[in-house]
This record gives sequence, C-alpha cells and structure tokens, in this order.
Amino acid sequence: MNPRLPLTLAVCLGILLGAGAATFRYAEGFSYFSNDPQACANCHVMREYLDSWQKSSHHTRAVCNDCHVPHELVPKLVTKAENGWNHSRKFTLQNYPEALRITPHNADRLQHGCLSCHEDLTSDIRDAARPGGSVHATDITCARCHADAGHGPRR
Amino acid sequence: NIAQRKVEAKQTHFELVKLTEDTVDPKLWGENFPSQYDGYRRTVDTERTRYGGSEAFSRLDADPRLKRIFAGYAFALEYTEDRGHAYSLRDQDSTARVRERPQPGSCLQCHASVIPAYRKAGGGDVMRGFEIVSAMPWVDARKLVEHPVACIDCHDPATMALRVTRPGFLNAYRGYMTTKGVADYDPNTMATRQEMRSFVCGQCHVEYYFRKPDQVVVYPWSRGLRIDDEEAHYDSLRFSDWVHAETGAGVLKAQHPEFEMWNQGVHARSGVACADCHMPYMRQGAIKISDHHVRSPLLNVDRACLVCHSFPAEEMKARAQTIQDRNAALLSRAEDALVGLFDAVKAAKTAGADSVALAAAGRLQRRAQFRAAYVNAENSMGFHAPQEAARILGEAIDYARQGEIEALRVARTRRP
Amino acid sequence: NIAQRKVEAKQTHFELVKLTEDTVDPKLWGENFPSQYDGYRRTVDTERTRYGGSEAFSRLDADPRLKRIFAGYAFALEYTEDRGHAYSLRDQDSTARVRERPQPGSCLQCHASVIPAYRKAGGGDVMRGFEIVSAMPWVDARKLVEHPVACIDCHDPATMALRVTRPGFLNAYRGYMTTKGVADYDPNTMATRQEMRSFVCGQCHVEYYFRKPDQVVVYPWSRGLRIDDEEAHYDSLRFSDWVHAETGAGVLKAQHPEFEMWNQGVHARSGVACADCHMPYMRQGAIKISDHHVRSPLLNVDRACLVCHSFPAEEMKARAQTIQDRNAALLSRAEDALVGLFDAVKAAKTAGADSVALAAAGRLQRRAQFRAAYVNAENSMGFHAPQEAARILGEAIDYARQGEIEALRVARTRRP
Ligand code: HEC
Ligand code: HEC
Ligand code: HEC
Ligand code: HEC
Ligand code: HEC
Ligand code: HEC
Ligand code: HEC
Ligand code: HEC
Ligand code: HEC
Ligand code: HEC
Ligand code: HEC
Ligand code: HEC
Ligand code: HEC
Ligand code: HEC
Ligand SMILES: [Ca+2]
Ligand SMILES: [Ca+2]
Repeated sequence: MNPRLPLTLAVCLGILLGAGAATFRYAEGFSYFSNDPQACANCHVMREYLDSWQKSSHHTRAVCNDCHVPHELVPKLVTKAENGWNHSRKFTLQNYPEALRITPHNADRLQHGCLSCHEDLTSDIRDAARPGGSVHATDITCARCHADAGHGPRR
Repeated sequence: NIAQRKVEAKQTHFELVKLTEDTVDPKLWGENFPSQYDGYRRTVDTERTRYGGSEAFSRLDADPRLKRIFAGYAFALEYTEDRGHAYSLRDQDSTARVRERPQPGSCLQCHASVIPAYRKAGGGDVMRGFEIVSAMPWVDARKLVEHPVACIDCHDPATMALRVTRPGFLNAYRGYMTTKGVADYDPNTMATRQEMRSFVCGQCHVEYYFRKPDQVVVYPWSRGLRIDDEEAHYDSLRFSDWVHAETGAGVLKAQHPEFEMWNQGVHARSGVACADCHMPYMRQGAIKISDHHVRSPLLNVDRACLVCHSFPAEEMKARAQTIQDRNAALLSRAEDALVGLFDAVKAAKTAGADSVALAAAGRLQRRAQFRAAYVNAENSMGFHAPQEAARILGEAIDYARQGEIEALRVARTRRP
Repeated sequence: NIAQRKVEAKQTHFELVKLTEDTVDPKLWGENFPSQYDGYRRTVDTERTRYGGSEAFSRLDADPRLKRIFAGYAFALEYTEDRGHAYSLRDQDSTARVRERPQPGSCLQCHASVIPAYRKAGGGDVMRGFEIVSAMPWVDARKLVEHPVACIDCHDPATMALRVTRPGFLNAYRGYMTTKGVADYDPNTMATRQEMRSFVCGQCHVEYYFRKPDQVVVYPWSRGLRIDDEEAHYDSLRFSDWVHAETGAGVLKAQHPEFEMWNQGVHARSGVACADCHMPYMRQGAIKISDHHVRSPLLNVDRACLVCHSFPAEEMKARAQTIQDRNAALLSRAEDALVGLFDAVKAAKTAGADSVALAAAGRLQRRAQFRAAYVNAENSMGFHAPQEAARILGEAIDYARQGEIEALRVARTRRP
C-alpha cells in the first residue's frame, strides 16, 4: 500500500473535520502541522502557554510538540488532526473553560513526551523497569510532580 | 563521560542474589540494589528538628505533664521520640514498656520483618501464623525474628513492586472499604501505584489496639478513619487502654496515627503520598532513585518539597514550622486543661465524691485524653492535617474543661 | 466568530467621559469601561452559599446565642449577612444600629464614596476633612455623600491604576510598617501591583474602632496584624467596645477582619491577592478583564480557583466547605462555652459575688468574646486561614471555660 496513504488520510481527516477548511485555515489550523511554538500561539488562547513556556526550564530544550505531540509520524498526524479539530471548533464556538485543563488523552501523550528525553534517567522508577512489569493499575506520572517543567510554576 | 553514563543507565540493577520470600536480611537485597540499601542504612543517623527528627530523647522529660496524663499506663515508664527504621527492633527490645511489663507477640508486627515467621508458625498460612504469634508472650515471639523493618516489608522480592503484607492493615482496610460499599478490597491487586506509596506506610503508622482476649492487632477503622470514627469504635466495645491512676477513669491513648491524620489533610486529598515527602527521588549518577533514608522531610526540604512548591527551601520550612508552632501551643493548653481536670477530680474525691458521682467527669476525661494524646502521638505535630489537628485540640480543651467543671459541681454538692 | 475575535484582541478602551477626582457616579465611569461597570452592577445579585453569599439574612435569627453574646451592644438590635458593594450605603442607612442608636460620621468611611466630601470639608485637605466628618453626627455627615463603594474608591481616575484612599488604612499601615523598621510607608508609591490587589480591599475589610473622644476611625495595628496584636493594642488603651449587659464585663467585638485573617493564611504567604479570588480574570471575547462582580468565589469556582488549582471545580468547592464545616463546629462550641460562662457569672452574682470578686472571670470573658466574635465576624468562616481560625477558636473555648470555672469558685466561696 502507498506508504504516504496514512499521512494523506490523517491530513484530510483533520482538515475536513476541522470546522470547515475555511475557518480552519484562517485560524492558522495548519499551525498544527508546524513545529514552531509560535505556530501554536497563533491562537491567542495559547499565548499564555507560549509565554510561560518561554519562562520555563525547558524553553531551550523542548518545544510544544516535543512534549505534547507524539514523535512518530502517524500518531503525530492523528494527534494533530484530533486536537486541530477540537481546538479549532472550540476556539470558533468559544466554548472552552476559563482555565484550560489537559485532557487525559493528551496527558498520556505528554508522559510519552517526557520519556522521549528522560527515559534512561527514570528507568528505575517506572514499572517498565520492574522484572514483573506493571503490576498496579497505573504507573508514575511525571507531571504530578513536574507540572512546572514546561510552563514554570503554575502560580 | 556521557558514553559511560549511558551504559550505567541502561543496565540499572544486576541480579547478583536471588531474592525469595525468605530473604529477610536487607544486606542481601543490597547486593542487587546498592543505592537503595545505602539510603536504608543511613536511617541510623540521628539529627533533631524543632519537633521531630531522629534523636531518641525522652518525651516524658521534655514534657513532665505526660507522667500525670499517662499515670498508671506503661507509657509513664518510658516514652521516647521515634527514630529511623534501622532501630525499630532494637528500640522495642530496650524500652521499659517491654522490660518492665509483660507484652504479647503482637508488638512485633510493626517492628520486625516478621512475615516469614508468621508463615512458618501458621504452617504456610500467614494469617493463622499472625494470630498464633500475636497470642505468644513477647519474649517467646521475639526469638522468631531477627531483623527490623526491612526491604521485604514493602517489596515483593520477585517483582520489587510495592506490596502490603501486614495482616492488621489488610483486615482493617478491607473492613473500612466495605463502609464505602466496596467488598473484598485487596490493596495488592486493586490499589493504584500512587496509593501503594502510602499504603505501605499505613501498614504500621496507624492507631491500633490488641483485641481481647486473643491479643490480635486491630486498627479501629470499622466506622472510618477519622478520630471520631475510631473513638466510636472503642466506645461501642466499651474498650479502654487502661484505668487512669489519679482519677479512676477508663481512658484511651492513641499511637502514631500518621496514616489517619494524613488522610484528613489537603496533601492526601491532592494525591500526595507519604513516599513523595519521606522518600523523595534523588539523582544517583545517571538514574533517579527513591531516597531510602526515610526521615523528617524538614531535613531534606529541597527534594521533599520544592518539586511541587516553587518557593525557597527556607520559606517552605518556615511554613511547616508555623503550622507546628500553632498546634504545639494548642497541645500545651490541652494538657494544662487535663491537669486541671485531674486536680479537680482528686479534690472532689477528698470532698467525699465516689466514682458513681464522678462518672460524668470520667467520660469527659476519656474524650479529652484521647484527643490530646492523638495529636501528641501523631508525629508531625499536626503538619499532616493542620486544621484537623487544631480542631481535635480545640475539642480536647473543651472536654477537659467541661470535666473540670463537672468535678467542681460534684465537689460542691459533697461539701459538708 | 474568529475574524471579530482577532479585532477585539487588539482593541483597547475609548475615553468617552473625562474622569476627574470629583467623578463619583460609577455610571459615568461605565461610559468608558462598560464591561467593568456591568460586573459592578451585578453586585446587587443575591445568591446564598453554605456560610456566605449575598442574601442579607439575619444572623441573630440564624444563631440566637448571639443575642446574649452581644447583650447591651447595638449588634444585638440587628446584624445581617453582608452583601454586594452596590448595597453598602443603603444597608447602613437602614440598619437598626443607625436608626436606633446615634452614630458618628466615621461610619461612612467604608460605606460611601466619601473622599471628595472629605476634601471639601477639609478645604482641600482630605486628612483634615476625614477628622471633621468623622466627628460629625452620622445624620449630618450622611448628607455629604450619595454613592456606595464605587470606582473612585479603588482607582485613580486619571490613570485607572489601583490606589488606596482611606485615611484609616493609610495611617494604620504606616504605623504597622514602622514596627517592621520601614518609615513613612505609602502604599500608593511603595507597594507592588500585586500588593495593591489586596490593599485596596484592606482599606475597609478590617477590624476597626472609633478613637475617643474624636471618633476617628482607627485600625488597631500598632503592634501587628495578628489577633493577639490587636488585643494587646486594645488592652494597652484599656479600651472596651461595651459593657456586657449580663456580666458587667468590659468586652470587645471584632468586625470583618478579612484582611488580617487572610494575612495569616498560606494564600497570602504565597502572594495570592484578594482580587485573585474575588475578582478573577474573565474572558470577554478576546480580552481578559477583572470580574467586577465582587462576591463569594464559591459562586464562581471555575474562574476563582482553577487557574491555580488543577482539580475539578466540585472538588475545590468541597475543600473550601470542609474547612468551613470544621471551623463552624468549633465556633458553635465556643459560643456554647460563652453562654455557660454567662450563666455561671449570673449564678455567682445571685450567690452574692460583687464585680470585684468577679473581675478575673470578666477578664477571661473579654479574651473569649473577642476571639469568638473575631472568627464569627471574619466572613470566610475561616477559609482565609483555616488553621489560624481553628487556633483562635481553641483559645476562645479555653478562656470561656476557664471563666466559667472561675465564676464557680467565686460562687462557692460566697455560699452562705
Ligand atoms: C517540557 C515539556 C513541555 C513543553 C515544551 C510545553 N509544555 Fe505544555 N504542558 C506541559 C506540562 C507538564 C503541562 C501540565 C500538565 C499537568 O498539569 O498535568 C502542560 C500543560 C499545557 C496546557 C494545558 C493547561 C493545563 O495546565 O492543563 C496547554 C494549553 C499547554 N501545555 C500548551 C503548550 C504550548 C502552546 C507549548 C509551546 C509554547 C507547550 N505547552 C510546551 C509540558 C510542556
Ligand atoms: C486553532 C487554535 C489553536 C491552536 C493553533 C492551538 N491550540 Fe491548543 N487549544 C486551543 C483551544 C481553544 C483550547 C481549549 C480547548 C478545551 O480546553 O476545551 C486548547 C487547549 C489546549 C490544551 C489543553 C486541552 C487539551 O486538549 O488537552 C493543550 C495541551 C493544547 N491546547 C496544546 C496545543 C499545542 C501543543 C499546540 C500547537 C501544536 C496548540 N495547542 C495549538 C486552541 C488552539
Ligand atoms: C526534547 C527533550 C526533552 C523533553 C521532551 C523533556 N525534557 Fe526535561 N529536560 C531536557 C533536558 C536537555 C534537560 C537538562 C538536562 C537534564 O537535566 O537531563 C531537562 C531537564 C529536566 C529536569 C531537571 C530540572 C529542570 O527543570 O531543569 C526536569 C525535572 C525535567 N526535565 C522534567 C521533564 C518533564 C516532566 C517532561 C515532560 C513533561 C520533560 N522534562 C520533557 C529535555 C527534555
Ligand atoms: C513523586 C514526585 C516525582 C515524580 C512522580 C517524578 N519526579 Fe522527577 N524528580 C523528583 C524530585 C524530588 C527530583 C529532584 C532530585 C534531586 O534533586 O536529586 C526529580 C528530578 C528529576 C530530573 C532531574 C534530575 C537531575 O538532577 O538532573 C528529571 C529530568 C526528572 N525528575 C524527570 C522525571 C520524569 C521524566 C518523570 C516521570 C517518569 C518524573 N521525573 C517523575 C520528583 C518526581
Ligand atoms: C506533604 C509532605 C508529607 C506527606 C505527604 C507526609 N508527611 Fe510525614 N511528615 C512531613 C513533615 C513536614 C513532618 C514533620 C517533620 C519534623 O517535624 O521534623 C512529618 C513527620 C512525620 C513523621 C515523624 C518524623 C520525625 O521527624 O520524627 C512520621 C513518622 C511521618 N511523618 C510519617 C508519615 C506517613 C506514614 C505518611 C503517609 C501516611 C506521611 N508522613 C505523609 C511531611 C509529610
Ligand atoms: C513494618 C512497619 C513499618 C513500615 C511498613 C513503615 N514504618 Fe516507618 N517506622 C516504623 C517504626 C517501628 C518506627 C520507629 C522506629 C524507632 O523509633 O525505633 C518508624 C519510624 C519512622 C519514621 C521516623 C524516622 C525518624 O527519623 O524519626 C518515619 C519518618 C517513618 N517511619 C516513615 C515511614 C514511611 C514514609 C513509610 C512508608 C514508605 C514507613 N515509615 C513504613 C515502622 C514502619
Ligand atoms: C501497628 C503498628 C505497631 C504496633 C502493633 C506496635 N508499634 Fe511500636 N511503633 C510503631 C511505629 C509506627 C512507631 C514510630 C512512631 C512513634 O514512635 O510514634 C513505633 C515506635 C515505638 C517505639 C519507639 C518510640 C516510643 O514509643 O518510645 C517503641 C519503644 C515501641 N514502638 C514499642 C512498641 C511495643 C512495646 C509495642 C507493643 C505493645 C509496639 N511498639 C507495637 C508501630 C507499632
Ligand atoms: C518503608 C518501606 C520501604 C522499605 C523498608 C524499602 N523500600 Fe524500596 N521503595 C519503597 C517505596 C515507597 C518505593 C517507591 C516505589 C514506587 O514508587 O512504586 C521504593 C522503591 C524501590 C526501588 C525501585 C527504584 C526506586 O528507587 O524507586 C528499589 C530497587 C527498592 N525500593 C529497593 C529497596 C531495598 C533494596 C530495600 C532494603 C534495603 C528497600 N527498598 C526497602 C519503600 C520501601
Ligand atoms: C507531590 C507534590 C507535593 C509535595 C512533595 C509537597 N506538597 Fe505541599 N502541597 C501540595 C498540594 C497539591 C497542596 C494543596 C494546595 C494546592 O492545591 O496547591 C499542598 C499544600 C501545602 C500547604 C498548604 C496546606 C496545608 O496543609 O497547610 C503547605 C503548608 C505545604 N503544602 C507544605 C509542604 C511541605 C513543607 C512539603 C515538604 C515537606 C510539601 N508541602 C510537599 C503538593 C505537594
Ligand atoms: C484563595 C482565595 C481567596 C483569597 C485570596 C481571599 N478570599 Fe475572601 N473568600 C474566599 C472564599 C472561598 C470565601 C468563602 C465564601 C463563602 O463562604 O461563600 C471568602 C469569603 C470572603 C468574604 C465574604 C463573602 C460572602 O460570601 O459573604 C469577604 C468579604 C472576603 N472573602 C473578603 C476578602 C478580602 C478582603 C481578601 C483579601 C484581604 C480575601 N477575601 C482574600 C476566598 C478568598
Ligand atoms: C470603601 C470600602 C470598601 C472597599 C474598598 C472594599 N469593600 Fe468589600 N465591602 C464593603 C462593604 C461596606 C460591604 C458590605 C456591603 C453590605 O453588606 O451592604 C462589602 C462587601 C463585600 C463582599 C461581600 C459580598 C457578598 O456578596 O456578600 C465581598 C466579597 C467584598 N466586599 C470583597 C471586597 C474585595 C475583594 C475588595 C477589594 C478588591 C473590597 N471588597 C473592597 C466595603 C468595601
Ligand atoms: C473600617 C471600615 C468600616 C467602617 C468604619 C464601618 N463599616 Fe460597616 N461594613 C464594613 C465592611 C467591610 C462590611 C462587610 C463585611 C461585614 O458585613 O462583616 C460592613 C458591613 C456593614 C453592614 C451590613 C452587615 C451588618 O453588619 O449588618 C452594616 C449594616 C454596617 N456595616 C453598618 C456600619 C455602621 C453603622 C458603622 C459605624 C458604626 C460602620 N458600618 C462602620 C466596613 C466598615
Ligand atoms: C473594590 C475595588 C474596586 C472597585 C469598586 C472597582 N474596581 Fe476596577 N479594578 C479593581 C481591581 C483590584 C482591578 C485589577 C487591577 C490590577 O490588577 O492592577 C481592577 C481593574 C480595573 C480595570 C483594568 C482592566 C481590568 O478589568 O482588569 C478597569 C478598566 C476597571 N477596573 C474599571 C472599573 C470601573 C469602571 C469601576 C466602577 C464601575 C471599577 N473598576 C470599580 C478594583 C475595583
Ligand atoms: C493565584 C493562585 C491561587 C488561587 C486563585 C487560589 N489558590 Fe488556593 N492555593 C494557592 C497556593 C499557592 C496555595 C499554597 C499551597 C501551595 O503552595 O501549593 C494554595 C492552597 C490552597 C489550599 C490548602 C491550604 C489551605 O488554606 O487549606 C486550599 C484548600 C485552597 N488553596 C483552596 C482554594 C480555593 C477554594 C480557591 C478559590 C476560591 C483558591 N484556592 C484559589 C494558590 C491559589
Ligand atoms: Ca522522630
Ligand atoms: Ca455575604
């Protein structure tokens, strides 16, 4: 099968679902396909996160996508299509909460983001490192203690 | 250099020793996990903090009122500040409460790596062995164990995963969960990993008593984990720890209810576990490990608090101490009130009042003593739940003073 | 839609009306800042919460013990729950404390947009005008003002910057800062913006009294902002609010010490300002503005709390209420203890004890009353500093019961 098929599909998915191509492009929906943090901030709602990221310990080390978006090609496009759809729609309809909160699904992606750089360092503290593997319902989540890693102190 | 650090990171632990359910000696576990073992061994350190730390000073000398408060109970003989896990068996061996008073084998559940001994005594059945050993005289039971709190008490030797082994906890928590509508709760299979990071501590850092007549260790959680629930449990059984020597009232003394107090605080509510503060992660070469030097977080504020609180270490320490200072002042008031009650009851007796006439005063003393002892025995000086600790002490003061008033009224009616 | 939103993001406000130091009417300010004016006007809403909210119910009916606690004081006539800023002048006009008792002009400092009136009365000098108006009878002073708390009370009409105008705050805070070694402190030039976000509220949400004989409004901060400091200030002046009708003791009643209580809490310590919770930012299209509907944050948890706390709104509300429930229970104990003291003192009097013999009991009543009234008058039911509020109530209970004991002893010696 054509190797570029999944890619093409994912992109189309994102664009078509994305509250109509017009709105989507105008809202720089395509920012979702760029790696430039500025691109995320094309939506003013995201600006404070760009600012806080710039003040965080990671601004010289990681960009939005490194933490929030899977690095493998297909999951990456699916993520972007999904969030592109959610965020564009909500941005257009203005029906998002005053204080944004990461969704469980994106929290998982975030965890993978951390591990993409800190996997070795944390090899001993994660279930994966256990001979028995994961024996409890959940593994340890980085953001529980390091919520400020990407955006500096919350307050 | 980087290359070498990377290698170090990949192969974290080598299995030099095969660990089994009978490997009790932490030294052997240390062969496989040297860094954690190093930390564990450092629990022999003795460093004091304003209200805690690891120097085993005498609490009775530090606060003479306690001698009167525990009058007639073993704690009036010797009561010291607690210290590291490495001492847990030694300190039990040497306390006057054991040397000068007969104690049951139950004492060992939380002071020794006792599970293999239970299994042996129970012919493979830990629960039965637990009951058998608890019923033995301490001196005989003591011969069955040789190590203090150690690796196997918190870890599964096969997977290194956390696990809960103490029958006292397993029984009591299962009972508690039924009050929440959950049947047959088993932490080892149903708890999240984050919950386990507190449950392993809750195995021992809890209020307990020995069921009569079989001396089995029970945690009074049938109604819930709050002090009021525990008191209700005791009242329903008409249970008393001892009869107060000065007043003749049947009273209660709480022991280290850290788990219960923590449960009432905002940290527990926010999912912050005991291990988060008492065993914070530390970097060792190219990997992160849990600091097994379990101790006062105030001796380790940088790692214990600052990942979550973005304020300077000095400031976070000051916040904890401000909380402790407030509770310490209230605790002192509560103990003064208790002493006032003792004097009033004794005066009433001299005035000719009998135990029947003083029954009401006795019931108030019981409420007051349990509350004051609860906060005193809870080793964080209220830090684990600042407002709850203050609330408990406010009630202790109220009940003690009401008891004193009651005794005065009784005395008056008795005056010739 | 998005296009419009992008425009808003850039747009700022238009100056339709020229605002000066004499523009008191908020309607005019509203011409330039319609969104903030809309919010301000919504302070007429009346919605109740478990312990607060904006429905002006009678506190005396809700808690009959207060009638005895305030016996002989104007608060026994009428004492209602507070509500929005829009009512501040109206509610003072209509209270029985004003209609049935002569009051000085001082009352107006915090209930009206009074600064222009001060300036006029003082011939340009606000401070002098403040003293003159304070000394006037309320009925005459009332004629000089027409608006409740309004824009000009917190904002500089020229720059819209926050500013502190109340002489009572300026004087008291300057004095307080000298105890910290800072001379001539002026918030308007020396405070950070974040500090101003609390200072503007501290202008009025504080404990106060009228200096004798000139009736000037004074905040008792000469020794510090903690309740113990304020009590020491009053004791040093032998100042009493009134003589208790049942016991004859000279006692104190606190009024809305929100600013002082907040100062003892972890939020203040963390730099969280009144406005952060009571005037949280809200999205208006693409720009964020401060919600000028100043009210209970528990009616607005999403915006008031979740920007800092990443827990669900229901959970944050439950945390606040758990704190309030604990303090409410302790407050109830403290009031019961006070009532017990009243009865004991009255009994001692009937037994023939005179005021000299009951002096000690009176001093204890004074301590207890101030503390219980303090937490009762502090409008967050202790949320602003949970453990400090509980500590204060613990002391209130202790002093009240000690007073009862003292009265019993006196009564006994008096018995024929
Ligand atoms: C170093 C990793 C990292 C980087 C880089 C990063 N973030 Fe985050 N982001 C986080 C973490 C951690 C959280 C908090 C998750 C939590 O609290 O559970 C978060 C949360 C968020 C949230 C949700 C708000 C909340 O508190 O739940 C948004 C929106 C966000 N980030 C946007 C961005 C944008 C836009 C960028 C780039 C300008 C960015 N992030 C860069 C780690 C990162
Ligand atoms: C089309 C405008 C827009 C762009 C571009 C945008 N965001 Fe967002 N983002 C939003 C809106 C609107 C929300 C609020 C959605 C909600 O919370 O319901 C949001 C919420 C979030 C959240 C928290 C809620 C969740 O879904 O987990 C994260 C994390 C986030 N964005 C990250 C990013 C990252 C990373 C980028 C760049 C790759 C980005 N955003 C680009 C509009 C945008
Ligand atoms: C693109 C790579 C990358 C990603 C993704 C990343 N980090 Fe980092 N992080 C770094 C580097 C590089 C450093 C500095 C070197 C070091 O300390 O290992 C660092 C340092 C840190 C530190 C040390 C203290 C500090 O703040 O400087 C913490 C804690 C941390 N990261 C946590 C996280 C967490 C949590 C996440 C996910 C939410 C994350 N990192 C995602 C690259 C990354
Ligand atoms: C229970 C709290 C907690 C959790 C969960 C946690 N950490 Fe940490 N982390 C810490 C503490 C405490 C330190 C500081 C260690 C020190 O100072 O020696 C730390 C340090 C770090 C560092 C810096 C190490 C150094 O000194 O260079 C990185 C990187 C890091 N953590 C990444 C992670 C990642 C990735 C995860 C998820 C797999 C994670 N952490 C989960 C508490 C936590
Ligand atoms: C948020 C941090 C935090 C959490 C979570 C926490 N503690 Fe503590 N703990 C402290 C502090 C701070 C002290 C006071 C230490 C001192 O006074 O030196 C303390 C004191 C103690 C002490 C006495 C230590 C000493 O110095 O003698 C024990 C025992 C203890 N905690 C056990 C527990 C247990 C068991 C749990 C969980 C059920 C727990 N703690 C949860 C912070 C915490
Ligand atoms: C099997 C029983 C047991 C378990 C499990 C246990 N403890 Fe302990 N702990 C003790 C005993 C017994 C002592 C007192 C030792 C002494 O004073 O001789 C103690 C002492 C302590 C102290 C005081 C140390 C000092 O320096 O004063 C702290 C802190 C503590 N434990 C925390 C924890 C934490 C956190 C956990 C879980 C991660 C835990 N304990 C698990 C039995 C236990
Ligand atoms: C349910 C668990 C448990 C049981 C059962 C238990 N202990 Fe402990 N013990 C602890 C913990 C936890 C500590 C540390 C906290 C403290 O000292 O308050 C401790 C501390 C001590 C200490 C050191 C501090 C002190 O109190 O002087 C002695 C001695 C001691 N225990 C003796 C005993 C004796 C004797 C018995 C039986 C009568 C007993 N323990 C039963 C858990 C337990
Ligand atoms: C009082 C309880 C307790 C005792 C005793 C104890 N541990 Fe742990 N240990 C823990 C906790 C809690 C963790 C964190 C586990 C988690 O987060 O799932 C841990 C984690 C570990 C880990 C995983 C890597 C890390 O550091 O987080 C290893 C390996 C380990 N312990 C080895 C040991 C060894 C070896 C001993 C004996 C010398 C020992 N432990 C004694 C409580 C204990
Ligand atoms: C794993 C995260 C974590 C760690 C570690 C932690 N805290 Fe907290 N702390 C919290 C959270 C969450 C709250 C609740 C308020 C909030 O939502 O921010 C809190 C609240 C507090 C408060 C105010 C509530 C109260 O109980 O008075 C104090 C004080 C405090 N922490 C001190 C400490 C100290 C001291 C330590 C170290 C001994 C510590 N914390 C360790 C997360 C943590
Ligand atoms: C961290 C958030 C927070 C901060 C900061 C804060 N408050 Fe509050 N305040 C609350 C909460 C929560 C309540 C309880 C509301 C209720 O019971 O409905 C409250 C109640 C009040 C009330 C009574 C409201 C009512 O419903 O009747 C007043 C007045 C008040 N606060 C004034 C202040 C002042 C003045 C400051 C600063 C000196 C301040 N607050 C700081 C959260 C806060
Ligand atoms: C000039 C005096 C003054 C200033 C300045 C002031 N207040 Fe008030 N405030 C009052 C008065 C008077 C009331 C009571 C009105 C009534 O009950 O009629 C009140 C009532 C309130 C209430 C209760 C509302 C309700 O719904 O029950 C809150 C909350 C409040 N103020 C918060 C604040 C905050 C926050 C600030 C600063 C941003 C502030 N106030 C500044 C005088 C003032
Ligand atoms: C230092 C500022 C200040 C002064 C002076 C002041 N008030 Fe208030 N007043 C407030 C604040 C703030 C509230 C809202 C908080 C509360 O009700 O506790 C309030 C509430 C009220 C209320 C509504 C609630 C209640 O108590 O029934 C009345 C009526 C009232 N005041 C009357 C007066 C009278 C009469 C005087 C003069 C004797 C006066 N005030 C002096 C600040 C002040
Ligand atoms: C009780 C005090 C108080 C009153 C009365 C008040 N404000 Fe504000 N106002 C504030 C505070 C606090 C801020 C936040 C300022 C800051 O963060 O520097 C603010 C901010 C503003 C801002 C800046 C933009 C924003 O929303 O943050 C404008 C414009 C404003 N107010 C207009 C008004 C108008 C018009 C009125 C009368 C209808 C008014 N204010 C009444 C306290 C008040
Ligand atoms: C501007 C930031 C901010 C806002 C807004 C805020 N908080 Fe907090 N809160 C904090 C900080 C900082 C702490 C201290 C603990 C810490 O460092 O995490 C804290 C601590 C707490 C605590 C534990 C300490 C205590 O006093 O018991 C509770 C409960 C709490 N907040 C509830 C609330 C509620 C309810 C609201 C909304 C009415 C609120 N907070 C609004 C920042 C904030
Ligand atoms: Ca200790
Ligand atoms: Ca109100």
